[in-house]
Amino acid sequence: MSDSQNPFVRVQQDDFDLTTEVNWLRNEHADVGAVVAFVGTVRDINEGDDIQQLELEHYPGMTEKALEAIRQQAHQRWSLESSLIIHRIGKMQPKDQIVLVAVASRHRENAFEASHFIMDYLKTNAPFWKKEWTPEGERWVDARLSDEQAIQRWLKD
Amino acid sequence: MSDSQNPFVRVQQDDFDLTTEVNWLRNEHADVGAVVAFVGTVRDINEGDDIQQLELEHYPGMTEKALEAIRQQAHQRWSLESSLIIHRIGKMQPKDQIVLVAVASRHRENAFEASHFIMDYLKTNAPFWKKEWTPEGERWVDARLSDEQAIQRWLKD
Amino acid sequence: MVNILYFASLRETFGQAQEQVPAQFRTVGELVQSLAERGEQWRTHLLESNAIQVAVNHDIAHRETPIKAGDEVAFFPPVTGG
Amino acid sequence: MVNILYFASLRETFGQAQEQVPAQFRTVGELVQSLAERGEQWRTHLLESNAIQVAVNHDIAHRETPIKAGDEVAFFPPVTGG
Repeated sequence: MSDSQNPFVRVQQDDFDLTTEVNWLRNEHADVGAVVAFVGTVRDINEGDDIQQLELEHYPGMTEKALEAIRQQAHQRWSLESSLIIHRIGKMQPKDQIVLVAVASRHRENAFEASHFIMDYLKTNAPFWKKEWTPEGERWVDARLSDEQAIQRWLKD
Repeated sequence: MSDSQNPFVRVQQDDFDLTTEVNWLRNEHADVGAVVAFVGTVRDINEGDDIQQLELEHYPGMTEKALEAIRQQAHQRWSLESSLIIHRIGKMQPKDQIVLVAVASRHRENAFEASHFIMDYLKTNAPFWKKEWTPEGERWVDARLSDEQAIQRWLKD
Repeated sequence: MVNILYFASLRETFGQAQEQVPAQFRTVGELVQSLAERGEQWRTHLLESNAIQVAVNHDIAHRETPIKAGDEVAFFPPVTGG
Repeated sequence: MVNILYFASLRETFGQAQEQVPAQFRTVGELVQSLAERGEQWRTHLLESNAIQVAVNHDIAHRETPIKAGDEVAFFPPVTGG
């Protein structure tokens, strides 16, 4: 299966609609009682500076593969009915949606844990790079130590 | 403020639209980078029996007060931009949406934790009661021990 | 008077959602004791049940919680929303 | 030949997104050593940087990872998506 045929992992310029995606995801399986959806959005301030624009770059092929690997890890670790990752690329403005991670399961605990896990790993393991425009010019966003630390909690259990 | 005027806590018969509510919530504040939305839905099987219909009853006045108290606890415990609880009452069919808990924050960790916390407390502290219809007749749903246990983790920290 | 509300399975068991009783009880416990004297069903579900919850004026209460005229006292089984 | 890709800040620093080099290196380490000889910028950002990441054929790699003709080797800074 080529990455472009995987409807559960999508890297795209287009925006997404939360209702549409969550309904699609939970209708994939009958026995869903819980859906947790994470939406990451463009903040209008970062590191104290006004953000005018954001640009997301990725590594076609490897990015989709990395996202699918993270998703598979989540399905091995928790009992899930279905899950979905959509990540946008290209230029975005403050308040725009960047990423959606949605997980459907029978009971809420698994959906909360798995969606959190997927986001934490996406932040450190999926090849995306952010550039932001401030009044002082453009700059590449630095990786955050807190993102590196966030995945530590998943290694303990 | 009367409960009916609190837009962040709604007990209603009507269904809700995820996109509409999440967009409303995150536009309440400029500096949102993360939204976690939990949607609870009617499962078509419970305790091994087919579920044909579900009915949700509440205690008008006390329910809204309990939900707002849970929401306030979450805001005291985590740095959040805004949060929202919508819980439906009345009759519902399998796959229908029952409850929405959405939390908007600057960074994802707080949104994940707070939405999970609100759902765990809603399950044990908010006066709602479920009746379900199976081929064998109607029955009140029993409280789950696992829901009682779920709130224990929030008492440790 | 004290306004009493019954919810969910309790409402069906007792066949009523609401009633008013004279405000002659100092605590929830005294009120429950009096209601339990109505018969088997009342004693079993209100007095002898460990699971039943009580609220006075929308706040979770217990047997020692005082009640006075005009209060709203609600009895209900463990909650199962969400 | 080996296909090399540069992403994000590395692409801008080196002024190129992609290039092909002869498949004469046994490992990622040998390739990096050769690229570093191009000058200051290359040495600093590829050889002396602790943060730089390497992937061979879409899998995260390290200095000892073998490379062969037809492989795709990508260099990029720490990821910052989501």
